[in-house]
Amino acid sequence: MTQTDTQPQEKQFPVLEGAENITIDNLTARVKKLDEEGYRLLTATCLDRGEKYEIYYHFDKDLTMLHLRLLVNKEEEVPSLSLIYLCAFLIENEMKELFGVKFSGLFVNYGGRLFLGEDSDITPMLKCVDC
Amino acid sequence: MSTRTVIPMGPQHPVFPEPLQLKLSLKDEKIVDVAPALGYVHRGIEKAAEKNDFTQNVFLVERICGICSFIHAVCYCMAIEDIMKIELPPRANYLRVIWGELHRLHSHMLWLGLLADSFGFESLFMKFWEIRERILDILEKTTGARVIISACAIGGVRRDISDEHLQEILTVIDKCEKELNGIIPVVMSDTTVKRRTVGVGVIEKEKAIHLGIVGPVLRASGIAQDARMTGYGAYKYLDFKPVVEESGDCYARAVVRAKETYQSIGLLRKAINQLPSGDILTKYKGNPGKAAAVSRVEQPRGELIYYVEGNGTKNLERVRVRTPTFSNVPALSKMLPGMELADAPVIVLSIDPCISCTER
Amino acid sequence: MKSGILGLLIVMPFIIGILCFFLRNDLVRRFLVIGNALALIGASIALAMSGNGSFTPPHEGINWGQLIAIGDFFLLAVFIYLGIVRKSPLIIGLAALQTAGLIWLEFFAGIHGETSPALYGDYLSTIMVLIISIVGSITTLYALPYMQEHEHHIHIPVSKQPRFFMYLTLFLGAMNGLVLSNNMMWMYFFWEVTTLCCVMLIRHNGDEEAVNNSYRALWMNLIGGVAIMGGLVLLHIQHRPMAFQELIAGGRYEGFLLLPIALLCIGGFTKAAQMPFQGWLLGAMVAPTPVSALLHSSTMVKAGVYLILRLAPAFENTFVTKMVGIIGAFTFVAAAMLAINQSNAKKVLAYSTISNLGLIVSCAGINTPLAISAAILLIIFHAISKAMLFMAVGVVEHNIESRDIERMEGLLSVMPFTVFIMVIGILSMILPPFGAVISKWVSLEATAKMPVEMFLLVMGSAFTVLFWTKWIGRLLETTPGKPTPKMEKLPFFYVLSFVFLAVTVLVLSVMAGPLAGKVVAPAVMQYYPAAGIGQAQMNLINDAGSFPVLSIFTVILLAVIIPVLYLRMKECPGSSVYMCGENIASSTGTAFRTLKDSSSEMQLSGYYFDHFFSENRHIPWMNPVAVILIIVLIGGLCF
Amino acid sequence: MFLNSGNTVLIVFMAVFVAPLIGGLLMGIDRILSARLQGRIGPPILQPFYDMMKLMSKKPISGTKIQIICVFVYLVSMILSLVLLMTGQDLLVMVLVLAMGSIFFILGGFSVKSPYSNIGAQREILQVLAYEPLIIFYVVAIYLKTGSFMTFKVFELKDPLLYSMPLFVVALIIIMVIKLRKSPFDLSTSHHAHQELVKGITTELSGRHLAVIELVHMYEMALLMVLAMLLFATNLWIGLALGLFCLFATIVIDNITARLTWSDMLRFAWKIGVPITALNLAVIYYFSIIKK
Amino acid sequence: MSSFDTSNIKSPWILHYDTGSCNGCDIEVLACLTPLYDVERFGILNVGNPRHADILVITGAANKRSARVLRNLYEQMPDPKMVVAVGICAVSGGVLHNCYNVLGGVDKVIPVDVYVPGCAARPEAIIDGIVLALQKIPEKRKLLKSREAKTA
Amino acid sequence: MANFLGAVIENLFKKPATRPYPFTKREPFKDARGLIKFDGDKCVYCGACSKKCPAAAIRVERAEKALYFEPFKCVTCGFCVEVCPKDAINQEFEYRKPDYSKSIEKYGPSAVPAPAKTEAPPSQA
Repeated sequence: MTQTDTQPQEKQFPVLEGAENITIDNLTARVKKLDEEGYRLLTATCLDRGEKYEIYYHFDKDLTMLHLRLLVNKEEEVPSLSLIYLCAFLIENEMKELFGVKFSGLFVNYGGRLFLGEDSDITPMLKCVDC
Repeated sequence: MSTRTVIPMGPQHPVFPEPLQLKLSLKDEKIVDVAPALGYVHRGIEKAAEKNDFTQNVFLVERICGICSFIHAVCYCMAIEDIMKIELPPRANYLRVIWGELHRLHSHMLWLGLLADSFGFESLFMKFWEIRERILDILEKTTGARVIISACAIGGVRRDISDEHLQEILTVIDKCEKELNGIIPVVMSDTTVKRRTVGVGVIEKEKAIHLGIVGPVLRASGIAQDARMTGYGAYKYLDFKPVVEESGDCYARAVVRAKETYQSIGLLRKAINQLPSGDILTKYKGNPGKAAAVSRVEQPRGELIYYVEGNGTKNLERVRVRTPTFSNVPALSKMLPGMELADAPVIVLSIDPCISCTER
Repeated sequence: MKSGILGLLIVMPFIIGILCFFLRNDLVRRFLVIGNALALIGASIALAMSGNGSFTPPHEGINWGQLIAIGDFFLLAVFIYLGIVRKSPLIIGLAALQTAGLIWLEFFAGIHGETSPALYGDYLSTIMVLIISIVGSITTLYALPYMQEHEHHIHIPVSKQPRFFMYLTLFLGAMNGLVLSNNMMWMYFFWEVTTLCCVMLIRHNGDEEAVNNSYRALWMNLIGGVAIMGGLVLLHIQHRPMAFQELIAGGRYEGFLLLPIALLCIGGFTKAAQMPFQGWLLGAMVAPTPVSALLHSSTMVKAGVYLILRLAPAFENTFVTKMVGIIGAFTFVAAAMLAINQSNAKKVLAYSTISNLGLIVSCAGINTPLAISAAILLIIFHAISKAMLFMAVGVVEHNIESRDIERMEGLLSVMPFTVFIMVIGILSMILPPFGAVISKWVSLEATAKMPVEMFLLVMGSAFTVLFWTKWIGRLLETTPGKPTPKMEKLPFFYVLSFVFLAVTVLVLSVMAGPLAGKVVAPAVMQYYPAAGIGQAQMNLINDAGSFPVLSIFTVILLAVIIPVLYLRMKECPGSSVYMCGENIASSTGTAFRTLKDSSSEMQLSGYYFDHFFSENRHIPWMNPVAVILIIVLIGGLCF
Repeated sequence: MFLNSGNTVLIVFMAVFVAPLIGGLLMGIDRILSARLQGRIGPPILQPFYDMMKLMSKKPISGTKIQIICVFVYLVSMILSLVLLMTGQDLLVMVLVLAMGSIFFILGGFSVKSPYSNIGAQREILQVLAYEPLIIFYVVAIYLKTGSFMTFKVFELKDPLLYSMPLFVVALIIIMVIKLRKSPFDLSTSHHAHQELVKGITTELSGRHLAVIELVHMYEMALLMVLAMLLFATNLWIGLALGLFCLFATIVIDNITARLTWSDMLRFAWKIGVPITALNLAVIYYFSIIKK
Repeated sequence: MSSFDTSNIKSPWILHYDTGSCNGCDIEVLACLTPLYDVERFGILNVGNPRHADILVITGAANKRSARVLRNLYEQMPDPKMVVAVGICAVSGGVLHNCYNVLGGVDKVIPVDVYVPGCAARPEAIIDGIVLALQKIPEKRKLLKSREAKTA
Repeated sequence: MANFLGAVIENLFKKPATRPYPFTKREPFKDARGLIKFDGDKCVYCGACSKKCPAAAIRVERAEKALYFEPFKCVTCGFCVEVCPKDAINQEFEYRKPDYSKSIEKYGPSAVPAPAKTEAPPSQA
């Protein structure tokens, strides 16, 4: 479509301003800390970055937002936050269903059938290569 | 053999205007277990928003939810404006607040009516909806449509409100206030209504954050959280405080919303009085660049969050919508068990469920 | 002639029972039981035809009084033995107390059962004999195939049937003796025989629960025995006749003189399982079903209400009658309330029996001619309906291996005939124009001037409707679109007893007018100035109202037949039920789709109102209240 | 007896054919009045008849055969109790026949394995439980005044019953609220969209089978009117006005209350309804029995 | 027209189901019941139960899950039954035409009798639509009868 | 309870709030966003409207000089009116009436009388 298509993938994507980078290993610890500090989990946003998923976790405390940015390979399992914040189970189930992100320790597992029926295509939100 | 009753409630059920299924396990009529099933309204709007031209998306995101359509559009436009660094004319900010508050007003009245309907108080439902029609009329007069007003555009608003119409808004909200004065006390103090709402579906303050609830539900649990306090649009110029209740039950939620209708009326008066003159739309050129923005606004149901990422083309890389009901649904599984079957409609409606928002 | 009939009714069952025990052959036993049943039915009808009158057995060298006394001592010895085996001082004590009373009466007071006539068959006794002999015999017939199946189900190596049928037939003989006795010492003897039979039958299965429950039944009934013995001793001390007819004819008594009668009534309460003595009857359901059918319908509990009803003319318009009325009404409400929380079919039936007996006792306590008529009608209809219900539950239990009402969900499509019988049985308990409701109507009209009893009766009736309706609801539940079920195969005696009882209850209900006018009214008029009840054409009438039995029957019959014919002509298309749009076509027809697109089976269950009606919540106050009521009954007479 | 008197045929004819027409009209008025109380215009007065005709013409999708039989028995016992009442028969028998109808209706609800029908049936039993004592007390009060359970005796009284049983007007209103399934006690089924149980006990009925239920409602309405009229039997027009007043009160209550739960209904009926009637009953009892 | 036809026209009971709309049309359908529009004037009741309903009012663009529900509901309605698609989503999918989980129009699932356009459809338009549907009822009844006569 | 008693009794004696809709029709509000009309003569068939229509209800055949409009896809947002360079699109105040079938309108230069209902299937844009 545009000339950027030819450039290497990694550098192409913008990063949300002020986002704090995080890895799978320290995700749970960081979120636990945020929970202790009284942050609310707003939501998580998943983006399809070709080889990887980019997941933003959005937190809020006293109207100030805090974003955690997690880059993870598509095969890797992401630890679920649903044991820290119960509400995360719905967000994670949605990501699992629409993007195919794998989660470990999901509190309630809809098995990829939260929104979509059994006869629907799976992971419809992934960027499709052909179109 | 268990002496349990396992039944579906929904997707088609007269009390739910929208399809949602609760698989209820009952003992006698006491709910022992509940499993919400979604997916009857999932359309895939987030994906469609990637396929569309970013200007078309204004009309698409409005149709995520028909009750707070304008506020969806505002939130989306705010994100795009953030990416494209568009400064809004002051009048546009005020107009957004006016329409936004009109939406909140009609949405809250709609909800109060539906709540009344959920415990079978038909005439109260009728009364709220009768008053609500006045707001819809004024919306239609000012924007050309009753429900999905399509008044927001990137860089401002599409239509101006004439002084004549501003005066009419003032008279209409005066009239509404007067009529509400007659029936809000019914919600707040009627014996039968209180019998059905007090102590029903309680969420304590301590649990509230982990259940992720937002909006009036959160405020009813004693946490003063209102995204309007971030001061987007013209809210920074309108001095107000979030409405908070402590008891965290259906009654508190009703009271929060009832008080918020008055708050909206007050905000509308202030906004109309302070309304500056001038342009309503900032012209912009080009497409959103490679940047991401998060915007959040307060819907009638709670805070709405958009994550928008552009990629330099007229299409967007990603539009992520986090709607308030999506955050409130998990709390249902904690509110319902232990309650009566008769309370189920009241509790479900007390979060003001907008399934079309939730599933997009 | 008369002695022959009475011999058949009282002595023959004893002989056949003993034969059953010793001739351990299935075919012989079968022959004996059938013969016994036929003879009993024939004899009872003959008795009814011969009219009422007194009878003293010929001496012919036998001193019947001594024989009875020996029997008494033997029975008490057995009870003491059982108490020693159980190491229960309570049982030993109660039995010893009675022994002491008996010794005093026999050896020191010097009565030797010379009261004459020893037997007296009035209308009330005849009605009781008819019920015992007919319904009881039908139950023994039902027991024939039932016990075969039962032993097959519980896998026991050596058949205990000989013992079982011995007690079963003994029971009938004893009951006949009990209701025909005029001599109270004789009555006491038969009373204790029924206690023994009952205890032995309850422990028939021999497991721990059965044995425990049998001991509970024993000590509770021994309390009744003590009360009766106390009453007899007191009567003797007060120099009053120890014969029913003379006691009743003796005119009104006041204060302390009423005490023996009150004690006899308390004896009646224990047998009739009135609160707080309901425990033994609830425990009795561990016994094989024919035992329950027998205990609850025609024997045992009916002995209790019979005794009270027999004495009713003697305490008319006294303090005793007020208290008996209230105790009965209290039991009626309390038991009906407790039945709501039960899902065990036999327990529901047991509570319903207690409740109905309460109503009968209450009617006896109201003690107007109309109320007594209601009580007699209730005894008749309750016996038939209850026998039917227990038998049906027994058959169902063998088929689905459970007595849980929840497990009977949709049973109509599996066992249509049995369920049909069960539904008739239940409907006959709660719906006009069936007899039980006619009796309830009579009792309501009788209580209209007694506010407390009336209030309790109305409440109790409402609860009764609740638990019965819930039960039929579970039975009838069907999935639309299923083919009409075929009748199940049942042994001949099952079908015979079902059909016989169902037809009887229907016919008697239709004939309620004549039944009341020709059978019940004379029984009442014997001791009261008026019958209180009568008949006009086929209708039942009393001073306050009339029950157009036949017209209601006709209309309701048409209301059932017409749609049945209409449905036969027009096959209705079956379809799935409404399940909020998520119904799926499955083999059960009642599955719905739910989260993850999986299918989930819909489950329905009855309501049990744990919060409102549970035993745990109510027994703790009900029993003390009942005890207090009884204490008030005694205390009010002493002071 | 009373049955043999000359105008019995006429009365039976009235009970069977005219009563539903009056009941239907009253239902129409009920709906218009409800609409007006809500600030709406409401349907035409003949709407209940249109509804019934339409249902008659529709092809039923039946639940189960037993349910259909039960529905017919419900209809017949309702007519029968009305006939019994209007021909001056025993009131207690009338109440029992009425209860029989309700029980069959409930059994119909139970007989189909459908969630809402079943729960509706469970609740209907509780409704019967709530109003049955009140009706029986009503009947007993009449008995205490007239000395007979026969209805026609009421017409032989010199003073209308209302003077001695004023509190029973309250009882009648409670009975009407529950029987006509009005808020706050429209628990088992409701004519308007029902928020908990869809259509409760009638969920699985359709077409002409549902029309039968509508017909029963018409008879029911007439029956309740006649029951109310007994309170003022000396002048039936005033009696009718009394009945209409009760109906009006019922409709107003319907429109100013939220639906309560079944436990609230039982509590209300037994803790308020029963004591009120019991009080009135006690007064009558004192004057008619003890004083004499 | 027979009196049955008349009664059919005078007493349409509606069942509303949302197959995935944005709520806009749902609330307008509800608004029809409220005092300002008061469709009970025409005998219209919102019954909420397919077995009692005559007219199925559908809003929303139908996704795969709700299509299944819709079919079930349609089957459970007794004949003669009418279907009114309210709002552009229910008519053709409208703005949701390129969403992956949208079938685009209710007529892809069940036969639709009347299409009511509008986004959101106005209460007036919904009333018009129901009136249009009612006009078709005598015809439907006739068709039904002839079909029954054929099968008999 | 008393709170609402007044309100309902007041309603009873007040004129009902109901608008007698089909019998008397309200004038549509000025600037109400109703149905869309095209002017086949003013139109230059540039396709701007077609590109911007969020519901894909407009198809412009440039070569053919024809504009196919599917009113039963139109969400009456009025975006086409805004983007039309020639003011050839007009939004009326009246709402579109319901119909038994979904019609398609074809517009072209006035040689073809417009609007004409055609049954031509729209291409899947």
